[in-house]
Amino acid sequence: MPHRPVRNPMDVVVYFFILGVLARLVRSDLRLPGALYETLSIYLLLAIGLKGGLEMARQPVAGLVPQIAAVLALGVLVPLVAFPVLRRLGRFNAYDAGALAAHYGSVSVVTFAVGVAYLADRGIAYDPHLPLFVALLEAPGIVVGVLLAHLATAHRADLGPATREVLLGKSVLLLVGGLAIGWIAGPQRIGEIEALFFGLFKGVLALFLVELGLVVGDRLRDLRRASAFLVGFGVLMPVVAGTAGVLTGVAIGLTPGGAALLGTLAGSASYIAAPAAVRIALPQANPALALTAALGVTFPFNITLGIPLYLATAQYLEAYTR
Amino acid sequence: MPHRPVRNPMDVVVYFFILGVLARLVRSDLRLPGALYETLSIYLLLAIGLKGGLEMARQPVAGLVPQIAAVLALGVLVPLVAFPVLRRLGRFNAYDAGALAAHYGSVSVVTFAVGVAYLADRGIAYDPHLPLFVALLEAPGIVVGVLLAHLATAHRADLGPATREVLLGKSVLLLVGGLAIGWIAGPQRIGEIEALFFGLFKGVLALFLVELGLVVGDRLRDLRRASAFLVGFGVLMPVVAGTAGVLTGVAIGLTPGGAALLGTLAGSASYIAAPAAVRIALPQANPALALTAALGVTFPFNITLGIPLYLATAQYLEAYTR
Amino acid sequence: MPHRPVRNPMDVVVYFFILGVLARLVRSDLRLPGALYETLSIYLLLAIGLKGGLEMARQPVAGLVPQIAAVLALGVLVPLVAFPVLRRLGRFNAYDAGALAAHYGSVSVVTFAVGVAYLADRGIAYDPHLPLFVALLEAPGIVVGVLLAHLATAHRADLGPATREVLLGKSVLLLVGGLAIGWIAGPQRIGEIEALFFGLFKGVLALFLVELGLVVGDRLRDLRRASAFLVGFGVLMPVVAGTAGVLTGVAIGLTPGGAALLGTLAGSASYIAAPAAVRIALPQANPALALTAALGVTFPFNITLGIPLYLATAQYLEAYTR
Amino acid sequence: MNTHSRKLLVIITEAALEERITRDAMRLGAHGYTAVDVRGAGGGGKRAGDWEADRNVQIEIICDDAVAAAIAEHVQRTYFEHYAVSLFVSDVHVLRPEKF
Amino acid sequence: MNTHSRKLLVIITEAALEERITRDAMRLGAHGYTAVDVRGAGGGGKRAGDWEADRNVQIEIICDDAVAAAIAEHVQRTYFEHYAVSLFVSDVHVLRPEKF
Amino acid sequence: MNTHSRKLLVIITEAALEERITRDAMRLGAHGYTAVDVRGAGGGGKRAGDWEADRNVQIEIICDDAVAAAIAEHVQRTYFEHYAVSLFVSDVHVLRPEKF
Ligand SMILES: Nc1ncnc2c1ncn2[C@@H]1O[C@H](COP(=O)(O)O)[C@@H](O)[C@H]1O
Ligand SMILES: Nc1ncnc2c1ncn2[C@@H]1O[C@H](COP(=O)(O)O)[C@@H](O)[C@H]1O
Ligand SMILES: Nc1ncnc2c1ncn2[C@@H]1O[C@H](COP(=O)(O)O)[C@@H](O)[C@H]1O
Ligand code: NA
Ligand code: NA
Ligand code: NA
Repeated sequence: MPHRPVRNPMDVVVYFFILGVLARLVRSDLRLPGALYETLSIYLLLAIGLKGGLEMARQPVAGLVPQIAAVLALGVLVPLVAFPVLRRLGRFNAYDAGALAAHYGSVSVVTFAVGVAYLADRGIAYDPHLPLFVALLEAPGIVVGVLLAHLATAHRADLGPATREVLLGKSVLLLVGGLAIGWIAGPQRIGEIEALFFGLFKGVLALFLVELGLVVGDRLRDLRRASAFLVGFGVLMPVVAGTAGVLTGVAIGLTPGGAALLGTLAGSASYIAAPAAVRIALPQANPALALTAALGVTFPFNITLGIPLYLATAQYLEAYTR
Repeated sequence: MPHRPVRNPMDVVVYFFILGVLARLVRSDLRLPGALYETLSIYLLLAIGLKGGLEMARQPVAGLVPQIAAVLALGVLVPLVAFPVLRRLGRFNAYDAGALAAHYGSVSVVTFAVGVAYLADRGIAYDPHLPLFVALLEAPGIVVGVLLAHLATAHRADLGPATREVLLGKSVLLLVGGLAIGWIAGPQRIGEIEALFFGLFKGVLALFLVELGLVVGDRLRDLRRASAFLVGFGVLMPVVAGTAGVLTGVAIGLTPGGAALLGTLAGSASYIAAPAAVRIALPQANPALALTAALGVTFPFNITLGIPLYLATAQYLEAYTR
Repeated sequence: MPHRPVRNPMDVVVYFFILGVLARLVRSDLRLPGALYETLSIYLLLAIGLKGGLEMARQPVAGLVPQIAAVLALGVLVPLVAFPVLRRLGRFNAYDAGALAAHYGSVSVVTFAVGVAYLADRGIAYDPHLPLFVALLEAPGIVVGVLLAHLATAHRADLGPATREVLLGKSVLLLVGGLAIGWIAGPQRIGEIEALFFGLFKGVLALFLVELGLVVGDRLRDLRRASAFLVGFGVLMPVVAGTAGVLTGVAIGLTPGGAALLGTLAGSASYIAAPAAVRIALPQANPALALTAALGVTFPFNITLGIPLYLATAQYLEAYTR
Repeated sequence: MNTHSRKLLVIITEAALEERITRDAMRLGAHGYTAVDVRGAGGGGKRAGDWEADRNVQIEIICDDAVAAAIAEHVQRTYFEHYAVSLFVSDVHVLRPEKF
Repeated sequence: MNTHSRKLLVIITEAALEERITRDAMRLGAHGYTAVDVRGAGGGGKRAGDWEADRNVQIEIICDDAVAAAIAEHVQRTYFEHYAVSLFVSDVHVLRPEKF
Repeated sequence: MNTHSRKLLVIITEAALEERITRDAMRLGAHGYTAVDVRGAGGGGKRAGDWEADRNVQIEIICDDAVAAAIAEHVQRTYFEHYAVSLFVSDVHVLRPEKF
C-alpha cells in the first residue's frame, strides 16, 4: 500500500497570504499598485458570479425558495447575536457594536474563494448555487447591524443610504451580474471566456492574497493596541457563526461541501462591501476596530483553521444524520 | 432529429456590456481603474494585430494591392458621404460635421473584436488579413473629416497634426506592430505567447465591455439632450456605411465572413483614435457630440443588431452572386 | 531531406522590445500605465521564483553549498573588476564608478527571463535551481559597489541602508518568496495556479518588453550625450562578466543551459533593485549614467547578441571538457 | 495681466466622501471642482491609499469668498466630527472672474 | 529662512493638452513643471477621468511674475476658447531663486 | 469664518525620498502630510513617471511658521545637493488651529 502523505491543511494560496504578511513584518517596501487591487477584486467577484450562474444553468436547482429564505434568515441572525455580545461583554458603544455586527453579518468573498479552492484541491463537490448565497448574504447583515446601532441610539433609523450603498456597491453588482450572465449564457455559449475567468482564477486569487497579506501586515501593529476581547471575538465569532452556517446548510439539504461553504460564508467578515457602507451609515463608529478584527484576526483564522473546521463539521454531521 | 435551439443573436460578451450600462443606470458606484482601461485597450490592439500577422504568415494573401486600394477608398468615401448629410440635413456647423465625419470614417477596434467573436461562435471563417484592414482604416477617415471642416471654413488646411496624431497614436502603432511581429515570427515561433494573446482574448474583451458599458451608461444622460437627428444618424450611418463595406468586401473577393467584418469596420465609429486626433485638429468641434453618437448609439447598435445584419447581407450576396 | 531554415537568433519576445523602442523613435505618444509596469514586474519576479522552487522540489539539487559559495563569489568579483576599470580607464569619480559597479554586479531579472525563453525555444534544458542564483546575485554586487565608493572617498562605510534596501526590496523578496512557496508546495499542490504563473509567462514577458522598449527609447537620447567609453563599457563588461559566469557555471558542474544562464546573469546589469538601493546609498552618483549604460546599452546587447554568445561558449566548453 | 481675487479651498478627506462633498459644494455655489487620489497621515493615523477603505482624496475648489466660507462651514459642521478631514483656504488670482 | 517671492501658476485642462502646454511654458521661460492626472467638473461638464478622452491634468509651474504673466496670457489666447481650461495664480516663497 | 494663518509647505522630489522626508517632517513637528505621485521636469531633466526610478512625489505639509522653516531647512541641508527637489511655501488659512 503506497504511503499516503499527511495532507497539509492549508491550500497553496494561503502561502501567498503569508508572504504578504511577512513582507510587512520585515518592513519591506513591497507595494502593489492600487489599480491592481481593484482590478483583482473586480475579477474575483465577476468570476465567482459567472461560475455560479453557469453551474445553475447546467444543473437547475430545485427548492430554491425555502433555501433562500433560510440563508437570508442566517444573514439576519448573525448580527442579532453579535450585537448584544459586543455591547454587554465587549462594552463597545452602540456605533462600534453596530459596525462590527454589520461586518460579521456580511461575508468575505475572498474567504469564500479560498474555501472553494480548498474543496477543489480535495475533490469535494458542492452545490452549484453557492455563489448565489454569497450575493444574498452581502446585504442583510449590514442593514441589520446599522439598524441595531440606530435603534440603540434612538436615532431615526434611516437605512436608505446603507442599503443603497451595499446593494449598488460593486460586490453585489458584480456577483449578481456574473450570476445572471453565466445563467443566461449557459455552458455552451460561455465558451472562450472560460480561459480568463475560470482557468486563471486560482492564480489571481494567489496574487490577491499577497496584496491582502500586505494590508493585514499593516494592521498587525493596530492589533497590539486592540483589546483582548476584540481578538477573542475575531476568533470565536467565526466559530459560532460558521457552525450555525454549517447547520443551516445541512438542514436545507446542501451537500457536505456546500454546507462547509455556507459555514465559511457565515463565519467570514466583510472587508469590501461593509466598510464602505458602514462608513456612510455609521460615521460615528471607529472604522479601525472592524477592519482590525475582520482582516487582522478573522480572515487569517478562517483561511488557515476555520475552513477545515467547517468542512470537518459538515462531514461529521453528514455521516451522523445519514 | 434533435431540437435545434433558436440561436441567440448576441454573443455572450455583449452581456458584459449590458451589465456595465445597467450598473450606471441604477447609479452604482462601480468604477474600473483608469489603468485597467488603458491596459485592456493596449492588449486588444496588440492581440488583434498579432493574430492577423500570424494568419498572413500562415496563408499568404494574394492580390493584396487592389484590395488595399479598395479598402482605402472605402475609408475616404464614408466621411465624404457623411459630411454633407450632417451639414445639410443635420444643420451642424462645419467643425462638428467634420468631427463626426472623422469619427465615422475611422473604425472601432472593439466593434471589430465583437464581430470576430460573433463569427467564431458560429464557426464562420474569414480572410486572415482583416486586421490589416483595421489598421488601414484608422487614419484616412479622420484625415478626410478634418480636411472637409478646414475646407468648409476656409482655414488653411493643415493636416499635419491630425495625421501625425493618428498615425503615431497607439491604435495604429500597436495594430501595425502586432501585424509585423506576427508576420515575421510566424506560427512556429509565436509559440507560448499564444496563451496570453489568443487564449485570453475573449475574456479580456468581455472585461473591456463592462468598462465600455459604464462609459456608455454615463453618456445616456447626454443622449437625452441630443437631437433626434443625431440619434437617427447614429443608427442609419452604420447601416449605410456597413452595407457599403459588405459590398466592397464581396467585390474584392473576400469570404462572406470577411465581407461581414469589412462591413462591421465601415459601419463602426472610432472612439479611441479619432477623439484624440480630432480634439487637436478641430478644437472648435464639440467633443460630446461625436462621442455621444459613436459610443452611445452606434456602438450598441452595431454589437447587437449591426453585426448580424452585415453578416446576413454578406451571406445573401454570396448566395446570390454564386 | 526537408529544408532546415536558418534559425533566427532572437526570441520572438525581443521583437516586442524593438516595437517599444521604435514607438519612441517615431515619437509616438504610446504610454503604458505605471501600474501596469509595476504589476508586470511583480508577476515576473514571483513567477520566476515559483518556477525555480517547484523544479527544486521535483529534482532535489545535490551539492548546493559549494555552488552557492561559487555564485556568491562571482557576485562579489564582478564589481571588484568593474570599479578600477571605471576609475582608471573611464575616469569616473568614485561615486559614479561605485554606482556603475553596483548595477553591473547585480543582475537583471528580465534578461534572465529572455534567456530562459531562448533556451526553451531551442529545447535546451537547464539546472532547476538557477532562479535561486538570481536571488543570490541580486544583493552582493550592490553592496560591494557601494562599499568601494565609500572606501575610495574615505566615507564611513555605512552599508546598512543599501543592504536593507536591496534585501527587503521587492526583487529579492518576491524571488525568495516564490522559491519558498514553490518548494514547499511542490508539483502536486501548485496545481491550478500554474495557468497564471507559467502558462502566461512568455506573453507577459513580451508585454513587459514593450514597456521596457519605451523606456530604453527614451534613454537613446541620453546615449548620444554619453561618452564613447560608457558605451564600450556597456558592451564589453557583459562579455567579460558573462564569460566569467559561463566558466563558473561549467566549473561548478552546471549543464550547458545552466552555465549559459549563469553567464547571462553575470553579464546582465540590474535596473530594478540597483537603482533604488544606490540612489539611497550613493546619492552623489549621477543616476542617469548607470541607467543609460544598463538599460540603453547592456540590456539590448544581451537580449540580442549576448545570450546566444553565452550559450555558444557554454556548449563549446561542454564539448571541449568532455 | 488683469486678474481677479478668488479663494482656493482645499479639502483632503476619505475617498468615501468625494461624491457627497462635491455635490454639496456645487449646491452651495461652486462652479466646479478638481479631485485627485492622494495618501497621507494625520490625527486619524496613516492612510496609505493601497485600497478603497484606505484612500484619501484631495478636492480643490476655486470660488469667491462667500462660497468658500459657506462650503467650509458646511464641511466643518457635517464631516469634521466623524471623518478624517483637512481643510484650508488660500488666496489666488484668476483671469476669468465669471467662471469661478 | 531666507525666501524669495515667486508665482505658482496652476493650469487644469484636458489631458490632450499636457504636452503642448508644458512645451509652450518651457519656451516662454519656465524652468520646470509638475503634472498630475486629475478629474473634475466645471463649465464643460463632468470629466470623470475614467478614460483618455475624459481625463484632466493639473500642471503646476513655479516661476517669476513676468513668466507667469506670459504663460497665462498665451494659454488664455490659445486654449481658453475651445478647450476646458482652468487657470489660477498664487504667491509662493522659494529658497533657491536661481532655480525658478 | 474664523480662520487661522498657517504655512503650506510643498516638496516635489524623487519617489525614493517619500518615506524619509515624511518621517523627518513628523519628527520636526508636522502633524500630518499628504502625498501624491506626480511627473515633471526641472533642472534634473524630465521625470515622466513611467516607472519607479522615474517617478516624482509631491508632499504637502500644513504647519506653523517655525515648523515649516525647520523642515525646509532640513530638506535643503540634507537633500538639495544630490537629489531632484523643488520646495515652496505659501500662506493658507485653516479652521482648526490645534490640528496643524
Ligand atoms: N498637517 C497636515 N498637512 C497636510 N496634510 C494633512 C495634515 N494633516 C492631515 N492631513 C491630510 O488629511 C488627512 C486626514 O487628516 P486627519 O483627519 O488629521 O487624519 C490625512 O490623511 C492627510 O492626508
Ligand atoms: N471652480 C473650480 N474649482 C476647481 N476646479 C475647477 C473649477 N472649475 C473648473 N475646474 C477644473 O477645470 C476643468 C475644466 O474646467 P471647465 O473648462 O470649466 O470645464 C474641470 O474639469 C475641473 O477639473
Ligand atoms: N519651475 C518648476 N515648477 C514646477 N515644478 C518644478 C519646477 N522645477 C522643478 N519642478 C519639479 O521638481 C522636480 C525636481 O526638480 P529638479 O530638481 O529641478 O529636476 C521636477 O521633476 C518637477 O516635478
Ligand atoms: Na459573516
Ligand atoms: Na467607420
Ligand atoms: Na551582473
